[in-house]
Amino acid sequence: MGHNIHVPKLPNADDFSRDLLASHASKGKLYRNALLITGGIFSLGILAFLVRFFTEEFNSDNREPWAYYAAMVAFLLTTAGAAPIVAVALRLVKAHWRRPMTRVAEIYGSVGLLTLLLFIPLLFLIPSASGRRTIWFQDHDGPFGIGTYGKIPGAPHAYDLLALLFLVICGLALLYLSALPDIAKLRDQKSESRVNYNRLSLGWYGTWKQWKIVNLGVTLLGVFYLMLFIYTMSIFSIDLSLSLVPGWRDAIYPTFQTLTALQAGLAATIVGLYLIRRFARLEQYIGVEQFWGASKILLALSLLWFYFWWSGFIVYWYGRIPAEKDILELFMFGPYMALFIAAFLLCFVCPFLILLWNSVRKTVWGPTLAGVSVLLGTLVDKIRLYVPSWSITDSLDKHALSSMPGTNYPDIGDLLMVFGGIAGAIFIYLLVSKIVPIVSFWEMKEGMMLRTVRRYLRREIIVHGKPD
Amino acid sequence: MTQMLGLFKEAEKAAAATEALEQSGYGSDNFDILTGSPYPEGAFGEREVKHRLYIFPFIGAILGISTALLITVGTQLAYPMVTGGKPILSIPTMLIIAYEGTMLGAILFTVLGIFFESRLPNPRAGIYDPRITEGYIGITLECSEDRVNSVEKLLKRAGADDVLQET
Amino acid sequence: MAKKGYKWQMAVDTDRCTGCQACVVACQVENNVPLNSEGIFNQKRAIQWIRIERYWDGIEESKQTGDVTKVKARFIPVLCQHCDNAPCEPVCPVFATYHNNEGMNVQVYNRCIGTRYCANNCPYSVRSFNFWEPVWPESLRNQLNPDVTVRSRGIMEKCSFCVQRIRRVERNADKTEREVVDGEVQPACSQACPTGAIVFGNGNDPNSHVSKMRDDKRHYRLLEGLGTDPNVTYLKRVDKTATVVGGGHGS
Amino acid sequence: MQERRVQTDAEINSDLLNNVLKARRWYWPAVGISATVMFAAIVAWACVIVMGLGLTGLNRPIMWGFFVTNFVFWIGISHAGVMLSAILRLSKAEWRRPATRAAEVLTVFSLMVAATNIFMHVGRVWRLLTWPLPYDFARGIFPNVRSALIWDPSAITTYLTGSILFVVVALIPDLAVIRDRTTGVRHQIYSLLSLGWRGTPRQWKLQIVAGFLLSALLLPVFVSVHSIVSWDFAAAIAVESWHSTIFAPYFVIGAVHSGVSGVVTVMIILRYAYNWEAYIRKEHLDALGKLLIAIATAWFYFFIMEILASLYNLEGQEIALRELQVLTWPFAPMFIVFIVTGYFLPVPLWLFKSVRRSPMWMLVTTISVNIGMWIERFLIVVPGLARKQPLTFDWSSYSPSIFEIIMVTGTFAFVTLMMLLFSKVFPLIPIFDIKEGQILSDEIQIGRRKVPALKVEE
Repeated sequence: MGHNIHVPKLPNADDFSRDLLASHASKGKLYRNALLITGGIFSLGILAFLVRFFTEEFNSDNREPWAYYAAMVAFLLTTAGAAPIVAVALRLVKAHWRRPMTRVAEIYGSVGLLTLLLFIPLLFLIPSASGRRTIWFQDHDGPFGIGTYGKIPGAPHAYDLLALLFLVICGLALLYLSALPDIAKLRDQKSESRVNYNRLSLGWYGTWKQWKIVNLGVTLLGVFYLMLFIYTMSIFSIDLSLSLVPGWRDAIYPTFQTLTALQAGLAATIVGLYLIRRFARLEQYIGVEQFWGASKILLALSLLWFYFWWSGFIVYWYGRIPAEKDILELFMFGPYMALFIAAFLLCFVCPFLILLWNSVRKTVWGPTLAGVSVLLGTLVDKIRLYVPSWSITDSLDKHALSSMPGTNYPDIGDLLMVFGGIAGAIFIYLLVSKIVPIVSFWEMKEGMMLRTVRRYLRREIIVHGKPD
Repeated sequence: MTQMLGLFKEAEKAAAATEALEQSGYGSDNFDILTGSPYPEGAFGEREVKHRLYIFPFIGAILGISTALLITVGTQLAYPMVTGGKPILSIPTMLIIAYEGTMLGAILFTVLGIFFESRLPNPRAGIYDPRITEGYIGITLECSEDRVNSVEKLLKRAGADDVLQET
Repeated sequence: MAKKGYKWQMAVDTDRCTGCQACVVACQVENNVPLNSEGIFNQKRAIQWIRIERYWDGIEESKQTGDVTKVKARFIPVLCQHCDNAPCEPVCPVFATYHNNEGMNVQVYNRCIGTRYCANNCPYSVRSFNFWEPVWPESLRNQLNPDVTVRSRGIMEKCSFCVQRIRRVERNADKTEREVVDGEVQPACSQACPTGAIVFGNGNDPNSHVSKMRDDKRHYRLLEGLGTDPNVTYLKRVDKTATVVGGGHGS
Repeated sequence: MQERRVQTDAEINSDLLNNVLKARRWYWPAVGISATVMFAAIVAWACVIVMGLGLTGLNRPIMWGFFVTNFVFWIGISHAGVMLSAILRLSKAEWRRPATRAAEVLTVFSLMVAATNIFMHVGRVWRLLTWPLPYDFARGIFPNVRSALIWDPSAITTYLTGSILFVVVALIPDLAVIRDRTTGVRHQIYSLLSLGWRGTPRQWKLQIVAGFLLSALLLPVFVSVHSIVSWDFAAAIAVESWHSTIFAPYFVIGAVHSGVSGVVTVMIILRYAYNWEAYIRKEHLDALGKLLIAIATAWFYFFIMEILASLYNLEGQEIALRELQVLTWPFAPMFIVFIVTGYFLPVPLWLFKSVRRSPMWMLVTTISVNIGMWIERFLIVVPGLARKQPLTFDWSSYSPSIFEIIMVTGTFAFVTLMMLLFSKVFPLIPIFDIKEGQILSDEIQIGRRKVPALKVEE
């Protein structure tokens, strides 16, 4: 017999909205416990911060005690900050499998509030631009020999803060706008909830005009978010690490940081998707398809991780300029070698070996495993990059390191701050995921409408609508 | 044995023909489909295509990387000349060439695999008709002389525009 | 002396250099360097194994005060620095240049195919390329040094520390089972230098003249920040008033 | 998709083979002109070989000039092929179909011409065999694997081999189409070339799998090739402005920028030359235009990062370089032209749908991109060498000689000629790919509207 191919039946919209509403309304024990635990760790982190704040002197001449704190903030910006880009990018390329995961990614945008909050103390810790080698060129003879630059007021503090502020606002706006139709749906469900959906839904009735606005707005906000994030990540990594180390002239570093952010953001999305699928009982709607699609991109990004690292490394290794050898030693082969190796394994080797096999990519656990590894790796990577650069005590207008600093090991306070911050992020995520549905109704519905199974000659085949 | 080739203008009729063939005892292993462009798998209920193409790149990659490493290591050990104070065995530079070698091996073996698995080149291609590249669907099968007419009728009944045979 | 072998080094005392160009001429004659006509110079393709770089000092000052005596010419003879971490060596695809066991950066003309990558990667720009087939007037045919290859067009060349002289001296020393004594080897440039600004010798021998000069408190090395670790040391009393401004060819 | 009108396979064959089966009025003149230009270049090259590189404008310390610039440029163009056909194949983008083969062929020929640039560049080309080949008789020594100039040949060999095989594999079914449409000697030749292709399900399946597999294998190669080219520069410490860690991805994205533009140019020329309006449709240009906006902007980001990172340390050498590159005659006007034609002219235009959908405009903008990108490479190579190190005595300048200009023009003629000759014997649009596109295209009914749709397996 020939093989007559039958494709699985596609889920229909009514079942979906029923199940999703059920999972949204349910206040599981698990959920409450998760809230309690994360909230607890978060408050411990705050406590540790306060202790550190009152025991250590708090100014830009004393950065070392805050190194791990800085690494944690960088980690939050890298993962949660980048996650919404997954939704944006997949929408831009019209990937049909994106629909169940866009919201999961966008909710990470709300974590931005925490990042912003945690960033404010850093403002008092990073040295001002004067006398320091930074993109803001302050107080140096300008290049092109045209006298000096005018002082750029408030650089770098004002610019880093503003960039982050705009980023967070944009992220929240994106989340809100794309959730608007679903909020209206919740309002219509009359679900008894402490949230006032009437107010929240701003009189959305799904008129043709309103839909047009949402579609356009989501696209535009998405593009803005993408650009803002790349800008923020670049100047953040230059001002908060690159320019704190004398002799570290590394053009690829900001772009490398942006890339790792995209990788970590995707990983965070995949892991989140897995948890939601598992605990919100949506196995039927969040299928292997999503993980498969995402895994290919994660594989590509992991390969790029290696590529960007290598591009920096080979140039320094080949050049053998003393100042650059010092940098290699400081971040890779010296006091922080263990961390570097760990980051290398977790961010590149493991995901690569896991995702190399299509049979593994086409599962739910495979991509999730890779995602977890990438998240851990990114945390380690941020520590190995930020802790050394915050532990340097040289004056910042030098051209090379004067001496190799020792390893700055974390104490209990550092650990509490790091994990407290991360727990806080999860805490916020959980809260928000109860206000807006964790999977977008309207995108799913649209998807189901554009998708049917047909008989074609002697087999069944899926047909995707591609409106433009 | 005679080779038969039924030519169908419409894909639907060809599909129907294969069904008819199966009913009259010619399973999908007996007939083969000739098309001028790729159709979705199983569109004509043809036999499933099994191939081991994915093994080839791995073999090639292994051969490639070992050759590349042999050359690079060999060169540097055979001519231990110091250049720019670099170590005699400069691993990063070896990695770059090893990488290229790996990819070259993988690509070469993949292409070999493609030719091998798709049974190309085959000089005595068997019964064929130029109309196939004009969109006609061809159904070929081998059958003994005595059944030629029945098969021809069957194909005609299914809507074949033409049936060729070749002994 | 312990059998450390030789490490040929040079020290240049720029406080003694008068910029007389004698070293340049001597080098030209010794090493069969093609003649540099005015035209070649204007093409900026002069082949020089050693050149006197001239920098004007105090021009701004004299412009303001109109006092020309304030203008000083500062000279520095630049030749191949024979770096221990020579950037030019690893980039050559055909091993035409490499580091020999006497600390010298040697050029193998027969291997060279003229990618000119080494020249790009030499921070001191001391590598010259044979853009044209070198020609000598009939009258000079007999002055060519038989110990030195005449290079053809399309290959790189540079200072060899007069390797032919080093080899000759080493051979003679080996015949009588002795070490080469200090000052026995003299490259053409140091031989010709009227003020004795250029000193050459075995850097592994702590008592050699060059080692002593190398440890002089005035010593520095060109573009030390690049970590090329040159075998040529320069000596110069730091002049607080000095302000180097653009030199360029005969500007 | 709305412009698609369904054609029978017979129509598709005769349309897409009209470059092979019919000769156009302009064809032989075009061949003649490009051949003449190429011949002029060969004569110029012969002079340079005989007289020596003194005939070029090169000097000390500016040892690399037009040839290396042109080499980098052509390597850049060569990235079009894999970029388009591989990435779009892997992402199953429908609008790739008419573009792939032209892109791959362009890759092959521009890689060849890039290698030729190096042959023009070296001092003793007659000794060239002793360079990349790992054999021992020539100089009693193997090549130095520590040199970036050995990484280059290895990468280019891999890429060239790979992309040639890529083209060959995808050609077989189309050769079968020609085989069925020719007679006499040509028929025999094409029968031989098409290896007895019949179009069984097995052959088709492997054809499709091969497309994906080779794409996946060629992608990492194409990234490595231009990275290695960039390390020719970045590995050099003597030239301050070259020694930058961002060079590898910066070069790659720049290459993709110019390469994809190059492909669009070629596609539009084909569209006019062979009346392929029905195949290279406006919606394809539209999609490519959108892609180009993204690529160009990504490239611009790397460009800014490169300049920022080199300037923010305010090292004297970098400042001197940028002064020369941006503010000094003759480089300043070139810089302006580069930045305008490379980014600020095309990208804002591409934002308009009407521009993206107009072949004429796309032709103009994509050509302008490649003008800009050629100048960009020049501005990286030459000013860097002119301001190598603080020893101001050795600062110099460069202007190309007539020989260099002729030879560089010749490389463009070579690629044109090769494309023309190729188009006379092989189809430039993958016929079976177009047919497959027709089979897979479908429609679904939503409310009262018919939405164009696509059949997808699994």
